[in-house]
This record gives sequence, C-alpha cells and structure tokens, in this order.
Amino acid sequence: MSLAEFLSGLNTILNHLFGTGLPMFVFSLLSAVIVILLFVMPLGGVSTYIERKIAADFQERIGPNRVGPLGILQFMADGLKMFLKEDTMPRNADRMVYNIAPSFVTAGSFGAFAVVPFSAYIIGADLNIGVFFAMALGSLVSLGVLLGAWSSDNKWSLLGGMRGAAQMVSYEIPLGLAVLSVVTICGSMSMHQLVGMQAWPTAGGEGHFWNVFHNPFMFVNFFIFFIAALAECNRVPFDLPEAESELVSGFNTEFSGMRFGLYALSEFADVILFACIATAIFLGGWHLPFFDLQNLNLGLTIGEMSLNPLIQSLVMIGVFLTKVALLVFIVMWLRWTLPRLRVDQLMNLCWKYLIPISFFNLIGAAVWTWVFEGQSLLQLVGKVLGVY
Amino acid sequence: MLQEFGNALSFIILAAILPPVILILGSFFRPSFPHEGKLTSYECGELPEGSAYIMFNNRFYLVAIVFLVFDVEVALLFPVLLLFREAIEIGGPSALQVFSLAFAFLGVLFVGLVYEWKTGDIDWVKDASDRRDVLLSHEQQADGRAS
Amino acid sequence: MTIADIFVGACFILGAFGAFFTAFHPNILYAAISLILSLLSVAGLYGALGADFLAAAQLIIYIGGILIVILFAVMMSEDIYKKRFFEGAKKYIWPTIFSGIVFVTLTRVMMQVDWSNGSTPDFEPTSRAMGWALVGPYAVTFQYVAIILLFGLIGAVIIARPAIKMKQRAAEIAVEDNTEEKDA
Amino acid sequence: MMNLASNLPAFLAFSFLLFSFGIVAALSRKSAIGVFMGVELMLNAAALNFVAFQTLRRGVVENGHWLHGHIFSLFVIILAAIEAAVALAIVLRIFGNRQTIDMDRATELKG
Repeated sequence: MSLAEFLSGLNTILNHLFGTGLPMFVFSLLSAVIVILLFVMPLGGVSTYIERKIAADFQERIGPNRVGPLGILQFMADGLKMFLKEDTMPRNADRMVYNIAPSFVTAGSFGAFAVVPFSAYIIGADLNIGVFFAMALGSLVSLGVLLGAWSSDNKWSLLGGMRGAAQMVSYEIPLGLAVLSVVTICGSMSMHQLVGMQAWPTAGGEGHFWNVFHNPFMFVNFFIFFIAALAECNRVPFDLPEAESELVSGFNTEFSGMRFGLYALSEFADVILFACIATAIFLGGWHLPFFDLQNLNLGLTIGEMSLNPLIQSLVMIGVFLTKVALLVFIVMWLRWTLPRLRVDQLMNLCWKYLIPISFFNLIGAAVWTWVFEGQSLLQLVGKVLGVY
Repeated sequence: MLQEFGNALSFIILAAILPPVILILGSFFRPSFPHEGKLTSYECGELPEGSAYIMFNNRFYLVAIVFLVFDVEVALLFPVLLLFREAIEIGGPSALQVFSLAFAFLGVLFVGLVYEWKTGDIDWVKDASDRRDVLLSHEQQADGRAS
Repeated sequence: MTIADIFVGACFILGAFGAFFTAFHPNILYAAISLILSLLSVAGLYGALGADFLAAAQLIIYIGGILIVILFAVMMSEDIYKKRFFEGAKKYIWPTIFSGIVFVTLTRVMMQVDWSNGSTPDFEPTSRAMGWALVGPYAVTFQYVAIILLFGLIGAVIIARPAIKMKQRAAEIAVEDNTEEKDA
Repeated sequence: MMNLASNLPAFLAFSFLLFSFGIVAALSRKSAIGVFMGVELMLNAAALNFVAFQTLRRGVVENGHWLHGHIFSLFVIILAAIEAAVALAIVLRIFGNRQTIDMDRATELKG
C-alpha cells in the first residue's frame, strides 16, 4: 500500500466533518511533501551535522557545539544562513542552464525516494519497476551536474563536471549489474516485493533471509554495489568531481547561497538514497533475523480498529532507519580513512575490476538460483540440519 | 497502477520544482549587491583567463561512448533476467532458454569489453608515450598525405 | 478532463515546444537542452500509455546516456557563443516547407482513418510480458541486438581512437614548441 | 478533445509534429550534432507511435499480449543508442581531423 492510499484514509474523517473528501492527487502530493520536505530534507540536514561531528571525533576536535544541545540545531542555522545569503551568478554564466541545472539534480536524488520502502505499509509509490525506476532517475543527477558545471563559465567547475559525469555514468554499470543480480535471484523489480522476500526463512515460507547472505556471489555483489554507490554520490574516495585540494569546490564552485545549499543537500540525499536502496535490496529492509515483524501483534486496538499496522510500521521504520544510519556512518567513516583515487585509478577500478567481477557474479548468482531453485545458503543449511 | 504512476510523478514534480520555489522565496529576503568582483568567475583570486566554454578533454568522451553501449546492455537485461526465477518455477526448457539467451547476450558484450581491454582503449592514458608506436604510424600517414 | 488528460496535454505542449527549439534555436546548446525537454515529455507519454518499463528505459538510455554524450559533443564544438551555426533563415526555408508538407500529408492520411473502436490504456505491468517476448518470438532479434551492440562498440572506439591519440600528440607537439621557443 | 489520454489521433498528431521538427533539424542544421539531434527526434516520434498503437489499438492487433509495440520501441531506443555511439565517434573524428563539426565543410570523403 502506498503512502498516498494510507493518507486517503483521512477522507473518512473529512467526509465526516465536511461531507466531502479530497481527490486522490492531493494525497499523492501530500505523500511527496511528507517524504521529501518533512523527511528527506531534514534528514539530509542532520547528516551534515553528523558528518561534521564524526569528522571532529576522528580528528579529536569538538565540532559544532553552539546551536542547541550538542550543536544539533547547527544544520538549521546553516540552512537559514544559506537561505538568506546573497545569490551571485557569474557575469558570463549561461543564465538559463544555470537556473535549471539544480532541478535535474534534485529531481534525481529526491524523486527516487518515491520507491524507497520504509515499512511494509509505507512506500511512496509501489511501482513494479521500482529499483529500475530509481536507477533511471539517478541518471538525471549526472546530467544536472554536467549542465550546472558547464553553465557557470569556470574552469574548475567544468573540470569537476566532466569528471563527475564520466565517473557517474561509468559506475552506473557495475551498480546496474549488482542490482540486476538481485533481480535475478528474486524475480521481481518492485521494492516492496524485493524486501518482502528477505524475511527470516520459515518452513514453507517465502523468505530467504537478507539477499547479501543469499549466496557468496551476492555477498561480493553487495560490496560492488556499495563501492559503485560511493562513486555515484561523489563521496571519498571517489570525490574527484569536487576535490577541494585540486578543483576548489569542483562542479559547484560558482554556486553560492541556497543554490550551493541545494547541491549539498541533494548530495547528502543521494547518500541516504543509496543507503536506503542498499538496505532494501541487500540488507533485508525492515526485516530482522529470527523474527518476522509482520507477525508482531501486541493486541492493541481502538474500538474495532487494530493498531497493529501502525505499531509494526513504527518498528519497521526504526529497523530500516537503523540500517540506513549504519551505512551512512560507514560512508562518513571512509571519508576520514581513505585517500582520494586518481582519475586513471578510478576508471581502472570501474572497467577492469568492478565490471568483470560483477559480470562473473551475475552469472554465479544465476547459476546458484538455478541449481538450488532459488534457495538461499541459509535455507540449504537449515534443510541439512533439519530445522525446517 | 495508474495511482502508483501518479504518486511517483508527484514525487518527481515536487523534487524538480523545489529549487525554483526555494530560490524565489529566498529572493524576498536575501540582499543583492552585485559588483564587478563578485560577478567574475573564480580563479583563485586571479583575473580569469579566457572563457571556460572551450575546454574539453576527449578522454571523457570515449568513456561516455563505451558507457552508452553497456548502459543499453544493462537496461535490456532487466526484463529478461526478471523472468529467471519464474522460468525455473515453470520448469522444463524455459529456464535454459532464459539463461542461455541472457548470458549469450552478456557474453557477446563481454567480448567487447575484453577487446577494449586488450587494445587499451579503456586505459586512462597517462601520457602518450606508452602508445608511441601508434602515434608514430599515424604521424607518418599524416605526413604522407600532406606531401 | 481527468488528471491523466491534463498530464498528457502538458506533455504534448512541452514536447512540441522542445522539438520546435531543437529545430530552430540558433544556439546548439539550447537546442540540446530543448531536446531534453522533448525526450522527457516522450518518457511521460510512455508512462501515460502504461509503458512503465519503456518510460524508465527512455530515461536511463536517452537522458542518462545519449544526452550526456551529445552534451559532451556540444561542449566540444567550438565557439558555441558566437552562434555561427545559425546561417540566417535562408537555410531553413526549404526544409521547413518540406517538413510542413510531410506533416500535412501524414495528418490528412490520419484523418481519413476511422479510429473509433480503440482501446484504453490498461496499466498492467509490462516488464514481464516484454521479457517473455524477448526470449520468445524476439529471441533472435535479442541476440542480433547483442551483436550490433558489439560491432557498434568496437566500431565507435576504432573510429574515435586515432582522433584522440592524434590530438594528444598535437598537444604534445604544441608543448614541445612552446618550450623550444622559451629556450630560444 | 476531452479524453486526451486515450486519444490515438492526438498522440499521432504529436508524433507527426516531432517527426516534422526532426526533419527540419536534420536537414537544415549546419552542425553535425544538430543533424544528429534531428534524427533522434524522428526516432522518438516513431517509437512513440509504436507504443501508442500497441496501447490504444490493442484489440485490433493479433497476439497483443506479446506487446509488439513496446518491444519495437525498445529496439528503436537501443538502436538510437548504438547510432549515437557511432555517429558521435564520427563527429569526434571529423573534429579531430579538421577542428570543426560543420557539415558543409566536411564534404570530402578523403579524410
């Protein structure tokens, strides 16, 4: 069930109060507003704070500590500052392209949250091409980066944008092949179904536990996905497009004030997006080991209505976001651990290591699925031990 | 289905109109004092030399071309490998059919990748000196044509 | 008038707008950006027709692939801002008349057909059906596409390669010349 | 014109329009990339037609469940991609040889 349908339950209340409901598209927009404005953007903001705090911890500094308790409101202060900053555009910049480029980036990174399954009941749009849709929207980001960089008439920007576009498009292939292997072993592209299959295995049940433990090939594939996703979001060690020691600020050098803020925010949103997708398709989404949260039943009711879906949803969102937070933490940890790659190393890593390995893994995963009829390693072990 | 399309579309539209809306809202609050120094493009404090619109590195272009072919391959394999699980459950020759077709497709493209690898076209050439033989032959050809 | 109709109408208008500027805008970069608008609206129309997989494929191949390469090529072409690709209205006269004739002819042919007993989009998932078609009746075409892709890949790289290497060599020669001048 | 979403003539007219603009771009642009963009427009118009016929004339088509129109559109998109790779490689070659991508000046067959 999509979030919009969930919200359209409000229509009964509205009908009761005013005698008329609202059309469905209002709820679609409302669900988009809830996910993007009330969830992703604040989360992106908080992750800028967390990034700074983690950086401070790694370097034995204190980090932001002035605004709010432990400095946690720092991101709001930053956002307000950027919102109120003067917006300068270089004189020779290409005005129209400069203005539309951020839209491509945000459409790619925020729009793809439509298919992220936060719980069994909450998903923006349960498209049956879910994960392919997310990849397709991801390709808009590289276009936005290239256009924005090119339009600002700055050599640093242009170099950064060229690098960014080449890097993002190259790493789309290992990313796509890793996703393809998930699609192969699960036989579905809908995010909702992909997560639903990763339950803890029970006798005669559908679940085959997390895809990352499905078979050895998938285990490797998860790391390929993770590395490719790092490159897609321009994170260290793949931050060549905005290498601040070489290219000033890379493709967003000439973007000031809120424009820069939007680029930065959508970059963090991209990190969160890929963490969400990795969680959903490899790390089992909201599923926990040993227990299926969909069987959780506290028996609470309001009159006739059972509160179970609500409680389950809250627990599922908690589990999902914990996994996402863990992945985002690892991404930030890597930033202070690994040095930046050179361009030739970057391209070699993609074309000579990741793509051949993911080709091999795709074949391996398909053969495994064929030989063991879609059963995971865990299910096979369980069968041998006689658990199921 | 239509409802889901609408949901996805509303996400995309909201995300795309977000930057203009925020920037227009901000224009009521933010100051605007443009002057010459702010409007020149940033080159570390130096006066900018020439335009940036002409710079181009061809190596990115080759990467993009190779990418295009593999992108098509990934996109085309999605609907085919999607069936693999289903084909196994149907049983009989259908699993073999899907497997052989999909991986023959992949294999042909892999030949292409191996070719690129062997000829060094996906190498990010650090300098031209390691391909000197090729260059010299081209230069001779060019000289021959010129004379 | 439903939401779907408004969406389709918006796609028509934006797509036509984009196509117009692709053909007539004097600046090649703006033509490329109008082409993005056109392609996006075609993707939207695929969605409106229930072809969800095709809409995503259009995004991933056209917008994320072809347009990136086109933009690289546009950025490579010299003097975008001198607008020297626009040779006045003269060059446009005959092609415009010709395409107008094509348009009128096609539309007249379309008008003569009775389109009454059509169907409506049913919004069933398409990717599975497309997959079965690709391994069933279109299996040979599918493999043929692989071979064409291979040839396209090798051909494109062979064509593009010497140009790149020669340009590098030219840059090297230029550098050498510079140093020689400085030495002298 | 109240129901645009299932109105085949409207889709056809749109794709004719796209096709016509494609012809104009392909015939009158001086830049090789402009010509190429015109060709892309024409291919898109054709692909849209295939899908429109498949969806809106489903009852008339034999074996409509195979989604022939969708498959043809997919092949059109794929061939457009391959064409883009090769054509833009040729553009790069022309540019490398004569420092311009002006079609009117690339008239010699001999590079």
